[in-house]
Amino acid sequence: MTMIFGVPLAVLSGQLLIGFINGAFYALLSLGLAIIFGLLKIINFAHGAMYMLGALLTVVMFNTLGVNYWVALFMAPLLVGVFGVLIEYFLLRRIAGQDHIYSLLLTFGVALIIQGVLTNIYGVSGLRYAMPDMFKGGIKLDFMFLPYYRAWVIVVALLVCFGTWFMIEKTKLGAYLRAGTEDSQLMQGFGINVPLLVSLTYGFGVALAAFAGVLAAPIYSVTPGMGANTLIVVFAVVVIGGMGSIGGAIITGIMMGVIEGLTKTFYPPASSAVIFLVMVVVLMFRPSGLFGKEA
Amino acid sequence: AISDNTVKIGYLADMSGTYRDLAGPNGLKALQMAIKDFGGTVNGAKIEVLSADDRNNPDASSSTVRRWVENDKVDMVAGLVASSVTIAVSKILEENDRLGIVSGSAASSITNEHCTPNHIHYVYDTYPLANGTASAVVKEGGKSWYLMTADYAFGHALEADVTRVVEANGGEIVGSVRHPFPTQDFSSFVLQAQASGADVVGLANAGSDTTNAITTASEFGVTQAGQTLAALLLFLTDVHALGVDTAQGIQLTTGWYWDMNDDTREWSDRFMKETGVRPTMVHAGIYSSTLHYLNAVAAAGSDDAQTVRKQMMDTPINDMFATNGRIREDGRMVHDMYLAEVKTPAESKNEWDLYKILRTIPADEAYRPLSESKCKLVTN
Amino acid sequence: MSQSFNPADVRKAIIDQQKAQDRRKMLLNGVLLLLLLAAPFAMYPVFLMKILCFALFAVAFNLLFGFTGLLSFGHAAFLATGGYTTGYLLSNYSGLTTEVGIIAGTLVATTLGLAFALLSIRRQGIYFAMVTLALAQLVYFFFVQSEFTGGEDGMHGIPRGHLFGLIDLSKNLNMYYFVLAVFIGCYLLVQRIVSSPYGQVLKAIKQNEPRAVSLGYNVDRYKVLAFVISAALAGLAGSMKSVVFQLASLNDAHWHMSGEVILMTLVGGMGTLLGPVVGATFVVNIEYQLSQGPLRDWVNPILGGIFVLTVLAFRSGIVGEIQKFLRKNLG
Amino acid sequence: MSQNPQKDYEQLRVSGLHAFYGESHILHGVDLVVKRGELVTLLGRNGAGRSTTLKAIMNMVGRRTGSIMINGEETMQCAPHHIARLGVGYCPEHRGIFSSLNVQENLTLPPVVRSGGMSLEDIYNMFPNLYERRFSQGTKLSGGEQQMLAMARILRTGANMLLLDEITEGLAPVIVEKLGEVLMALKEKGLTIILVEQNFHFAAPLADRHYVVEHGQIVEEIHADELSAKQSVLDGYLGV
Amino acid sequence: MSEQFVLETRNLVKEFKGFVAVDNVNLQVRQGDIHALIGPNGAGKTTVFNLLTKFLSPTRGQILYHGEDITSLKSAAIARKGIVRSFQISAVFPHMTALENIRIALQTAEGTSFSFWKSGASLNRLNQRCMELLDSVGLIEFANTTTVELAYGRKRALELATTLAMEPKLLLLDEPTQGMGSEDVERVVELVRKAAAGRTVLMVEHNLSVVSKLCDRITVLAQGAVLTEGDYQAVSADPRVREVYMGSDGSGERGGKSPAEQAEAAQ
Ligand SMILES: Nc1ncnc2c1ncn2[C@@H]1O[C@H](COP(=O)(O)OP(=O)(O)OP(=O)(O)O)[C@@H](O)[C@H]1O
Ligand SMILES: Nc1ncnc2c1ncn2[C@@H]1O[C@H](COP(=O)(O)OP(=O)(O)OP(=O)(O)O)[C@@H](O)[C@H]1O
Ligand SMILES: [Mg+2]
Ligand SMILES: [Mg+2]
Repeated sequence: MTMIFGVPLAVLSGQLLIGFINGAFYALLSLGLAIIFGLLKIINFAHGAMYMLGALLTVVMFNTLGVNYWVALFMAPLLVGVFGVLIEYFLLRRIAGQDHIYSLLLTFGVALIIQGVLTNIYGVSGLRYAMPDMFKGGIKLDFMFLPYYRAWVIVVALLVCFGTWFMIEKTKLGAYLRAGTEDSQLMQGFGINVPLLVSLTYGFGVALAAFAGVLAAPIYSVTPGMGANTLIVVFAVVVIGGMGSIGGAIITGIMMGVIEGLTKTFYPPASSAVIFLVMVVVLMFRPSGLFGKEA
Repeated sequence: AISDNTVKIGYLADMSGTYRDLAGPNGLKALQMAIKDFGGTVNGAKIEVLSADDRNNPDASSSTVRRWVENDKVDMVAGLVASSVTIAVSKILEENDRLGIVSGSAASSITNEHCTPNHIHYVYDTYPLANGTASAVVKEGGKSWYLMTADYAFGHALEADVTRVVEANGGEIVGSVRHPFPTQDFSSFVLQAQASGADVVGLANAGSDTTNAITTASEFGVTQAGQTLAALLLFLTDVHALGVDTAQGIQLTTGWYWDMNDDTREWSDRFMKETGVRPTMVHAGIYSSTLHYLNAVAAAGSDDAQTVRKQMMDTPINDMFATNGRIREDGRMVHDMYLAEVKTPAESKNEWDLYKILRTIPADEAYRPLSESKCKLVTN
Repeated sequence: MSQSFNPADVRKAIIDQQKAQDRRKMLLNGVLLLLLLAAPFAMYPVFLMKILCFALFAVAFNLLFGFTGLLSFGHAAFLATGGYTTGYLLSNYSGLTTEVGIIAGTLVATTLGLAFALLSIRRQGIYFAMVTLALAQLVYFFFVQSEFTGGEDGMHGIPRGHLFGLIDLSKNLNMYYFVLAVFIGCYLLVQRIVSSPYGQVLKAIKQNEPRAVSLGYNVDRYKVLAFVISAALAGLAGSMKSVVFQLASLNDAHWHMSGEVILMTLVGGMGTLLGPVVGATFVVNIEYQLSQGPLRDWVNPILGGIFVLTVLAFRSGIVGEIQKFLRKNLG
Repeated sequence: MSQNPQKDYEQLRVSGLHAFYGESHILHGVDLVVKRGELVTLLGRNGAGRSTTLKAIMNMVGRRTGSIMINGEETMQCAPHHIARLGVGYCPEHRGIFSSLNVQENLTLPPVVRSGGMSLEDIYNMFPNLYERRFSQGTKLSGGEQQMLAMARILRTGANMLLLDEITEGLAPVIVEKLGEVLMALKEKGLTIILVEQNFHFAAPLADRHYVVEHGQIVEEIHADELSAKQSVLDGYLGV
Repeated sequence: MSEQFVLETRNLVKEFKGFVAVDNVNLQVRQGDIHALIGPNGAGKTTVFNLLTKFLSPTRGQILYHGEDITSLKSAAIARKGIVRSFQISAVFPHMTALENIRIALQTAEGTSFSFWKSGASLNRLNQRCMELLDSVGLIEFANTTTVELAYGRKRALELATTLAMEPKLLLLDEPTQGMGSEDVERVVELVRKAAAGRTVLMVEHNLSVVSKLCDRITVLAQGAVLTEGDYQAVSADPRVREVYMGSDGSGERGGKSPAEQAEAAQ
């Protein structure tokens, strides 16, 4: 068997694929964060909580109302999106135009509240969510067993990422959004309802996180705390990509998934630190991230 | 005599963080059940309970306990989950000569290198968990092992224990991976475990790491492909979260299970009425240890730490929680442990019907023998 | 040009105004000092020391954030480094007197601060915050992995020892007055720094960096120095904390700690001298009170609520809002 | 400028307008009236409140009191985006070119609020420089080109009342001249224009009337034909 | 021959991703002159300033100061050599008083700027000099006013005073009168004239009346390259300059001059 640095090629290919899948996941999460930062200049520390809400809602809606996976895939992001709009409307709007740090603290506070309340309701051990029947099993590839569900995750995550990127970079609505973030007052002066646009954008950004949450529900332990650690990593991804760069968030997300996967193969203990190491190195040479515009 | 005519118990546990379900608010309920069952007073003295969230933070906890001990005259501290908190608190208790009963912590070092004459480790520790599960699995033919170890002191200790037991029983560790704590996605590691071709995949981790690893293993068809999963530290709450669908067939060691006999069932019915959930071994242990403590106070007629501890050590423990229980001089309460297997969906009749007990591990075999102890209280 | 104002008069007026301000400040500080000296007789000394350590930590952070405009999201690294170093030395070398251990802890934190500063100082705004966070995560990773820290069990049983080999610090009162002295020394130092010629330059850099460059200031060097001083003081806070509690744990290195010090500073009032002290007192107290009381299961959501409320309603923090109120009502 | 009958239509009436930025009270009761097809300037010293007047009309200041009628409709309660939809085009003091958009995106950004705006083609004919650089990033244009872009983009929307703030600032004289021609052309088309200008030399030949603003109030109104007669008064106000 | 020039650039080039913003500029500024840099928008004037003060790095070419090559020096080092600029947008320290603004500049020469242990009172001996500088720009009554509260023109005046505090040998002014009413324009012209005594000044300015009144020598840039150079008379007579810059009436006047003054200025 061909070996690369003592690792069989087959294993390595499997790891690369797994890394790629996780990368698609990161991409989805960091995309929402990048949109919210890029377009609204809000550092959304509630993003992890929204991801968790997506997963938790999926489980809770199933347990109480019997809502199935496919409906949840649509409903959970919608509900979380609406929740996001409310947060924007009642809280974030009041600190518009203030220093970034305030949005960071505010959303961090919101995350603590959501997480704390849900911990008291649902505990920390996690909730059960069975894999939908049609995704049970997998494909036997040459080098690994690929569960159907992972294949589905990668397809749907990439589609959503691409669709979002297209909407923001290539459509008129996207142009409104980009311009609105530079000078929202002026955009309003042109006849565009910027406050509404801002609410919707925040709602959309967190809905993306919730969407990732739904995707996560069958494969990860669903607990109120599940977003907290993911958050910091996803933040790192956005920063490496260049805060606010939509395409950058997607590409970096995938890249980091792969790098992390390789680290898990060659030196597993470092796999949670490697992203931060990459971040330090990248920012040494590119102060605004890989795809960021100079400030 | 009982100081200021009150027995004060401080309950310190994680009320809001990662270990909340293990002891947490429900542990406080168990403690209060014990006091009620005892009758509410000891030799006419009041029993008072203080409680606090340990925030999983040793310095916050040590301020709390210092104040409890120095200002509030607390006689005994119960609960105690995160090992960093337990160790910090036990030092303060030693300094001030009060008693601590540790029910939540897993680290076997608590009665080993960190032992003090002022605390008792009651429910379980990693040694019997690793010991029981590993030797049972090896004996059933799981000779070659692949270990997934949480990369921190606790995981390392567990790994060392397992390795020793596996090798002693004629098995072999063919590979291992140290994953960061915490990890959400285990697919890389599961893939490596599959590639290793080992008979058994041992999980030397805890909490959400373990449940995530098990979920991923099930998704990647680890057991279908003929490998056995052995979880070295798995609680009832974890299995409940995973569901029998995912967790079926996993073997584990536990100190207690709610559905073992009429006594356990009777008590856990009462507990469930209070809390809405079935008790874990930690909840039961808090109940049992509190009763044992109060009985000792009553018998000794004093709440002085050393007097009570001696009394507790001199009295064997046989109640709904423990069979053949006794407290050794290192503070370790040893009692029978049980090898259990997670039921299949067909066997499980309700959401809490999760284990079948395969066999009993006698108290003397289960725990680390005193001859291997590094505790300063043990003279070999 | 108009000559209706005599330069000398104006200058005198300025100086008079400053003097009046100074007198008021002196008075306030005097009252505070008396309170602090008397405090251990009314309150639990270890708890007071905890407050002082966190207050020093917040003061250190504020020097960088409030007065230089640099948001470090990695200050936990210095707190923890100071604590672990001091703890390690005092536990393993019984010949060392306590102050040597503390100084050594501070020095190691200072060196780490220099390394952080050199790696991060050229990044702007949020990128700066994120680089410091990333570096702190690497430090955290190191502490988790290292044997000497005791991993997640923490480092326990650090001896308090004798100050200068003479004063027995295991007595809480002795320890308290030592911590208080160090704290006051540092507080005065920061006060001095802020008003020093160097402090003026920091202020200028915070307000308009390109302009400061065009006036010939090599701003990076000034920022590095501020970062290093801040790291040193944070390390000192960590060192003292480890001696007070006789333990050092991973909690101090976790990014939540970096977040907490931001909260303390903001709640108290960033960019004010007293703000971080008030903020630290407030946050430490509230966490303690909550974790004891009937709301102990609700500590996190309540803290979250405080974050939200501070940001929405008291953005200038407790001290900042009071100052605003006084300015408005007293002219 | 010949009087034409359409001009009697009152496009804008501002009365008793006060405006505040936080604590500071900037406008102290501004009154002015602009008829359709008129070009009116607001003159005054730095900080007199001319820009603030335009912003207040757009509802872009902190707080306002008084009355602003556009096409006979009270707008004090309207959000800025509604005001734009009434046919008001605003060109801000500092151009407001969006750096995340290229020139063409900048140009097509403001939504069309009424029919009768210029087509993209007309605009490129009027400003050939913009056509040449239509795919460059908006803020990489030179100052003059940015100013043309800022003007051009509100012409597309069909707005029939333009609020223009210091559009000649920092421009080379040739371009100033060119802008003068553009404004003349727009006036011919019947657009109403309110011009805030520092450069009186530029504004004088274009305007029908001048308002002089001082300390947040209108202190003088001068018709084009009175200009020479009131030159000294004006010089006094402007501090020449 | 380069001795007589304070500042000289040799074949200075700046490219932005293929776009040549500054194209082989050879600028020569004589000792004691007020030298203007004019040209249409986008000609590259600000970019040249940015190159001279190293806010941008040249793609090619050399910058000489008193014959010494300073191409590789950093911004702050250049400032310390006595080349100080003002900004196109007003640059002050907004939350400091006018006096403190100036003191920051004076402090550079003190050598105590890293002395974090020194008392703030050690700076008070600079106050005398601050007052003189404030007086020279007519701001003495605002010495103790926080700068945000100053009107725009006064901020510009303060900025200039701050710049002068640096005792610059070569003063770079980017559109010092931009956005000012005629009153303020007058004041700035006076200020610059005063400031120029004993110094060399290089300025960018679109207001030709200011240029004509102040400047000894004018360089016209167009499309990144030098179009022509000379005194006001010569330059304004050049048909190419009229075409690309001044426009048909050739005066480029602004600021509400009376016709009489315009005529005077045009001479
Ligand atoms: N956002 C703001 N916040 C507070 N005060 C402001 C703000 N914008 C303007 N001002 C103040 O309002 C007053 C009027 O400003 P305005 O911009 O209307 O003046 P202007 O007549 O247009 O003069 P300029 O020539 O400076 O543009 C000034 O004193 C200015 O300082
Ligand atoms: N960072 C940049 N990236 C790309 N192009 C740039 C950049 N900065 C300036 N330019 C281009 O370089 C040219 C010269 O710009 P510069 O700002 O020097 O002009 P200027 O002569 O100062 O004009 P103005 O009179 O409008 O201030 C312009 O065409 C501009 O688009
Ligand atoms: Mg204006
Ligand atoms: Mg320019």
